[in-house]
Amino acid sequence: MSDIHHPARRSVLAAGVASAASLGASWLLTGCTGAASAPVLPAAAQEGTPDRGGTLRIARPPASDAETLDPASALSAYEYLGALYNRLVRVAADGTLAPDLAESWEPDAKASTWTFRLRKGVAFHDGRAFTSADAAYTLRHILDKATASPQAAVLAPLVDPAALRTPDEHTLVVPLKTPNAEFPSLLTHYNCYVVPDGSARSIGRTGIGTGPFKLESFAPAGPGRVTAYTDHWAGRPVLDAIAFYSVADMSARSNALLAGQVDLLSQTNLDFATARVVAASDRATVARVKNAQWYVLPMLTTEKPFTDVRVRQAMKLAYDPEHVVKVALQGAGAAGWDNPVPPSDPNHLSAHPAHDPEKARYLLKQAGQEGLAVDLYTSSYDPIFTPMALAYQDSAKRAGIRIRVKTAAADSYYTQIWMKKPLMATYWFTGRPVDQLFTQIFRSGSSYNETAWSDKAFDAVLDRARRETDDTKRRELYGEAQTLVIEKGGAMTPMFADRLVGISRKVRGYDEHGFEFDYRGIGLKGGA
Amino acid sequence: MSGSIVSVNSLSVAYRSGGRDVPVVHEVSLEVAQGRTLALVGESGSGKSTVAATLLGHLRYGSRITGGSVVVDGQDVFALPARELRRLRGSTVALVGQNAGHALTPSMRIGRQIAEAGGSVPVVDLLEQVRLPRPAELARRYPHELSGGQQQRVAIAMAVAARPKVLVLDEPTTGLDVVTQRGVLDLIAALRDELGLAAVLVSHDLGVVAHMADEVTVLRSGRVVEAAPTRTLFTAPQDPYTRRLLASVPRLDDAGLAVVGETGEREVRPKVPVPDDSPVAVSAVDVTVDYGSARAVHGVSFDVRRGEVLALVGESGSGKSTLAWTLAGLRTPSGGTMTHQPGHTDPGDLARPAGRRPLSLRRRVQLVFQNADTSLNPRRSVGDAIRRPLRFFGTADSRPQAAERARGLITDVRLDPDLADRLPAQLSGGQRQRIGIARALAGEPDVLIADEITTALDVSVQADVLRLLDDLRRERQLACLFISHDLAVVRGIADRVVVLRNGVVVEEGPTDAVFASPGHPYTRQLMAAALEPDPDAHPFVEGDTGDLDWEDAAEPDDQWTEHGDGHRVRRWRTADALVTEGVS
Amino acid sequence: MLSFVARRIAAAFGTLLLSSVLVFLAVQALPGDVATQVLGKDATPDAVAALRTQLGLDQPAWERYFDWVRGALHGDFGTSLVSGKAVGGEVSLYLGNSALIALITVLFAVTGSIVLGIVAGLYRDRWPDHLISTVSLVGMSVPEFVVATVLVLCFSVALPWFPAVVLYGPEASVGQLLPAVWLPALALAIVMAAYIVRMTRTSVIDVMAGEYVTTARLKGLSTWRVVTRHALPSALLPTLHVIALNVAWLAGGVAVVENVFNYPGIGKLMLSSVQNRDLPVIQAIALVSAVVYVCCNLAADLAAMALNPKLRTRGRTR
Amino acid sequence: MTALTLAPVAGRAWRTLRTSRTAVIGLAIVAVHVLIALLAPVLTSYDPIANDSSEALLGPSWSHWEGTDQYGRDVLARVLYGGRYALGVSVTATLLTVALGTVVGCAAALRGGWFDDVLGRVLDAILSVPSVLALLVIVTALGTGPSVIVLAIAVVYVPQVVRVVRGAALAVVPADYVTAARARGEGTWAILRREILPNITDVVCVEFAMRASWVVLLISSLSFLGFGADPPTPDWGLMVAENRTAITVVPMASLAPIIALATLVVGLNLAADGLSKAWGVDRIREGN
Repeated sequence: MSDIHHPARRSVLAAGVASAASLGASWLLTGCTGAASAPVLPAAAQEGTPDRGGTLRIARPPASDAETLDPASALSAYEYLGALYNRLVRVAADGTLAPDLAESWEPDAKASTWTFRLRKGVAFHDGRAFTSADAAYTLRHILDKATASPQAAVLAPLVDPAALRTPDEHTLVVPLKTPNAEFPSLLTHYNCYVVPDGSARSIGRTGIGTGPFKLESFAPAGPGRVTAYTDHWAGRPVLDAIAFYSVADMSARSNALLAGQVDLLSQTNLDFATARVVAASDRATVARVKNAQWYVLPMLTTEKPFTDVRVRQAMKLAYDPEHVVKVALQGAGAAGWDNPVPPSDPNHLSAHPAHDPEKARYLLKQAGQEGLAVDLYTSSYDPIFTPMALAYQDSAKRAGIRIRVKTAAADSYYTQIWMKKPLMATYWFTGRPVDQLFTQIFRSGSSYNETAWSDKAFDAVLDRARRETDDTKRRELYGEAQTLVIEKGGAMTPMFADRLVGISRKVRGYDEHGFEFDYRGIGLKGGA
Repeated sequence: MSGSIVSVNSLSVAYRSGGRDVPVVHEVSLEVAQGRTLALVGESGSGKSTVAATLLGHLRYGSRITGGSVVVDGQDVFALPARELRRLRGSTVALVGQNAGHALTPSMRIGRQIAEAGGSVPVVDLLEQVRLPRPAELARRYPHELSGGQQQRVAIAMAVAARPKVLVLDEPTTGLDVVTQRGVLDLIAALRDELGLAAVLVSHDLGVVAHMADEVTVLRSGRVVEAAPTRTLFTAPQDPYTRRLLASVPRLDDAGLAVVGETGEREVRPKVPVPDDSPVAVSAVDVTVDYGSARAVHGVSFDVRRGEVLALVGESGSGKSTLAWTLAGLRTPSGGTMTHQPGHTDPGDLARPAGRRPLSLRRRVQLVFQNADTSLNPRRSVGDAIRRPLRFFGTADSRPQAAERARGLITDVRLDPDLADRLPAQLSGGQRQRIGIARALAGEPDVLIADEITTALDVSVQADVLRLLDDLRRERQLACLFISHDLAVVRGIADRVVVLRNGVVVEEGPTDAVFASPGHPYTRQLMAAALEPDPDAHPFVEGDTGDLDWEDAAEPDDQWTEHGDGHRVRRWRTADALVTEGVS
Repeated sequence: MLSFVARRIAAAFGTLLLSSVLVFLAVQALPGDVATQVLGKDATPDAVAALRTQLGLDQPAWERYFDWVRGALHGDFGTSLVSGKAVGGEVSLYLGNSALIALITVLFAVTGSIVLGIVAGLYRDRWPDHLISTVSLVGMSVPEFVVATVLVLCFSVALPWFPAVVLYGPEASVGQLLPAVWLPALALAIVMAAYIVRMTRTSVIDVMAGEYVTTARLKGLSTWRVVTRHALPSALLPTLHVIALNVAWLAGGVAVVENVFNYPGIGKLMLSSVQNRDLPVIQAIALVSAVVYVCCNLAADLAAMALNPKLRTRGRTR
Repeated sequence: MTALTLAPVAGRAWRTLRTSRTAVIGLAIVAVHVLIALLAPVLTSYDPIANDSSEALLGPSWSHWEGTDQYGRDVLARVLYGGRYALGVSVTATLLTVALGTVVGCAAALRGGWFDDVLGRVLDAILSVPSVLALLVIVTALGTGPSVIVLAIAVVYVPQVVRVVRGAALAVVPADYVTAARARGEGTWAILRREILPNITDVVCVEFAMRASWVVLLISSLSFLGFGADPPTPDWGLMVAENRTAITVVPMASLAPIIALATLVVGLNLAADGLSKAWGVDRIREGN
């Protein structure tokens, strides 16, 4: 079960810039799965083009019993959004921004005002034409306190809803409170799907958007169905319809796939055993979403002994991320080397200190923490937590660090353990723009700063990067920020994990990366 | 024997227990001729019921025939195919079981159950035939709505419904009150003659056997001891066992307890008179006991002196046991007084429940229970059962002393003190009852309440226990309240008798006086119904008083008709005449 | 007889009242502030305080209890903290779905197991008895999730006869649910039947050894008649209460099986509401289950009365 | 109770017990389970919670007799150690439940009156709440952990034990030896201990075996639902939950714990059956 019980959490985790399959990470994979006895995980889904028509059946974990189709809501039914709506900007497979309803966008010289040129000839499912008023309304809707959108926290410091300008039907001008060169990337978040002007009250039920499918039925935490919107601006989707079913229990979802009741399991990271079963089945197979989530062992920098930067460095140098990937993920991922920016991100900094238990030992001695013993909390919340903790425990032993792995209840894990215990295991979904990532999780005082790290130099680098309009220079600044996080920060990031997705062997054209799902292109072999 | 309708030849039955065969019936043979009644007599465990059931081809679960055959009406019962056996059961042999309350299916109406038994006689006629009132209405009732006697009559109606040739009667009247028993027996006899049935009567009661049977077969431990025509058997028993058995039966005309020798010679031990100066140990005045809204005991008064046996006699529901339990402190009387040693300087109030009596009083009034099987804790040794009150009442100061005293008490009740380490299950019924008495004696009481203590015992054991009780009260000057429904037993042991009916005393007086001239029609009815182990016995009380209609005529200030010497009779009158009956 | 029924009904109400107090107290004892739970950890203290007032959490416990009971009597169990819907409607929706399974389960399990129990009892210590007893022993020794999992593997994955999971929500129609009902019902029936079979067997053996059955046999009646007319009414008496308890158990004990099959029943609602600490829903489920329990027992008592004329004509409480 | 009186009772109990083959088989199965649980470290050299990714999802082989699970843990070791948790928690829980139930049940039977009536109502009320719900609520309230589960099971099952024991004690209470003790004026506790308890030990023993089998099942169900043992605790229910979807790939990973679980429960049930038959305990059960 992923994060269904903490809907608020997913919204934090989710964001725009993608993690696509990256050449850089693939050597890691081959290196790890090379072990002769390691179970063979299936490589990919079926290739080939789909046939037109057919109904795709998707099993999904319900976000909540109070699910809604309002994209801005914290309780939005995630799977429907990509099918029903479009954003202004989306993330391409290579991690760059790509046009969606906005055909182009440019900042002014200081990156303090952004102008979006909107696509013409786009119509909502109810026939109304899409205009700049709808785009402006969408932003105002997100920023409206009544919506309680999680993305409001990100956009509110930048955007004043009253200052939005629509000089013509196909232009949206967004003046920013402070300059931000990465602003469009913040609109790739899935809370930012465009809704019709004035639809705040009804959108949760009607689901009227500009997306490739239009809503036929929807029940919160229940079944629903969308049908092809033939007038979609990019052309009609391959499928005739998609049926969504909500199945909370992961085993039940797997069984439904195995029994041929559904074609795709969304938001379901199959465990390795189930993946093997699925791959062995003649009805289904396994597809991978590379580096779909990153795992963290956050050290609370306000709690002893992690208040001492030398201890933090020692903790990082003490373990071998490659070992953790191998043990906890069976090679289905990439080593993180304590850098939360995914290897697929254009801003990714590949340099990192080498695994050095001796140096770790030396640093601990310096800090007066020789033979350090700490509790590491895990839970059954995610199946990887405990293996990761045990692997870390094993690896850190060589630096003389004794880790006691403690299991906490899954239910209250994110209320009682996260940001409360000095050392624990957690994860985030990849796919956030680098600026949002650093601002939310690492900047001083942010409410999701899970290590409570506060570093003035880091905050300053971040501010400079935002204002920097030169792409190369900005990339350098973000690299600098990464170095600071790696060397001084409190978060250990052992690895990025692939997501193993169970899909039917009939499915063709499955393409998912980060929070981008190609609903238009997916189809079935012999579908209609 | 030609003409036999039932013929059992060298029948042996065994049941499997713990992986081996335990014989219960051993080479038993018997014949019953058309229209005759054979009685199977024996004490518990003699196999008499097992033999009787084989006539219907029935064996208890786990039992099997190990030899011999049973032939009824020319058919070898155990060789019959199932269908034939069923036909035999319905139409040739029928059974009247011991306890009609258990033998009738609780969920079916009476009429249905009788109709089901087959035969062409209408249910109502059958019910009329067994002398049940309002048969049509009765047929619609359920078994639990009937009294014990009525249930047994229904069972009989069911048995004769298909007009069988043989009737098997397994203790048909055990558990019934004496008057009811007499009625049921008379009914059976009448039906038997009327329908020309052969009957096999199983009974432990020699009085019933003498009254009913033409021939008797005595069984002991599964073997035939003696078989003879009834008169021959009762007048000239051959086997010493039969003789002892017969001699052990108390008679209504015994003036004391019978002492039975090894070979069955009988000697009646005269009662020792209670000294006139013997102090009153317990005095009950106007005692009333209620169960909720029902009144069980209604204004009963009596005295018991040290060394005296006072018998409370009555049928079930007469309140005699309630009175005993109240005296023992297990019930609280709702009215009247009960005093221990009323003349003493420190009289004890027995109206309080046991928990609120002082220890010394509790110790001195002790109860012996009716059923020795349940009065001893099956999970504790009998020695322990006696040691506990010794320690509890402080009559023994230390453990070793308690153990020593317990062995002494066991000796006192004529048992081997080595039995102290046994569990109750390892003792016989008689031994258990003696232990029960020993336990009561542990408190060194001066009042002993004996509640039907011999009812569950076989007749020979009963005689021994009665003699023990008699000895003890002499040795220990016990005031003894003896509760019994059996007039013959009372006659032998009691010094004085109180006859209870529906919680009211109807007659009381010295035993000899009451038995010599019973004044109340109820007393006479009881005596008339009692069956003596003698086929030629005349009814103990002459006349047809048993059926006399009478009603109570006691006034609050004029309850009694005095007959002198403490013998008094509650006032009554015949129902049709307003004449107050005096001395008979 | 009428007074007996009246007394039983009164006792049932007493039990219900007590249950409601217990349920209320137990649920109040759940740790964690409800308001914080609902609003998440980012909630401002003002918002929490406002919600507390709205939920009535600032009132004393007994007042909330009476409000709750008053509401419950009118069918108003409050609103779900998670979905914001009326609890009464939601619970009855899920309960209805469970009732569908329960109905089928009870039909099969009860009739089948009574027949098997009777057969085992009549053929005591012979092969049919050994077979039935062994199978029922295994049936009660294997947890229901194992039975359910094996059934899915056999009849959904290997042989695609039945759906492995229910893909519909609580609003599904009977027609939609019907194909998916059989496997869960079978899993439950197997577990449930084991107990009833054994109880029936024991009780049949007891009754068949009873004097009145012997008497009936010795009347020359056929075995069929002896069993059906004389033995069964009494033999079913103790079984009735076992059946009643099992039916009551279905109301709450189906959580595991419904979880495996993703069946939108009361057990699943129970699991998710406990996980979400949706107190009004938990309370309502507990109360509804208590009602089912009490009703089942009452039904068993009344059925016992029908079978046992002693109870019908005299009327005793225990 | 003195040794003198205990000896014949125990001896008799043992002798009757030996006559029941069912009971002997059942107790033997349970004994084997206990032995295995105690000797687990001797029987296997594998650590039941040690991951070894290079050995994941293996079929049975010489080095792993029952193969490994998806984390490369030895299934046999987990099954063997799993008995410790299953037996440890269920025996503790059952002991507590039966002890409490026996005391309360006896007291209710002996005291009778309003105490019995009120108690009966309260127990009925507790029973009316589904046990799974009660368990879930308690576990959610107090957190997972063996002691909480023990407590939760006691809450759920004590009422049922009370009923059974009360019924058994009610059969003893009217017995004349209890009346005799009352007539002597003995205290409630003394009567309970000396007169009643020795006579319902058989019922209590049978109840213990019976209840233990249910507790084992209940605990495994709880683990299965994710409210019981925390991973990576080697618990049978948890093992089935973790491995059931993979049953076609590594059947032993889920079959082995199922077999272990089922044999333990069968053993307990046989023991209960045999004991009740041998000791003549009338098994009127309350269902579950």
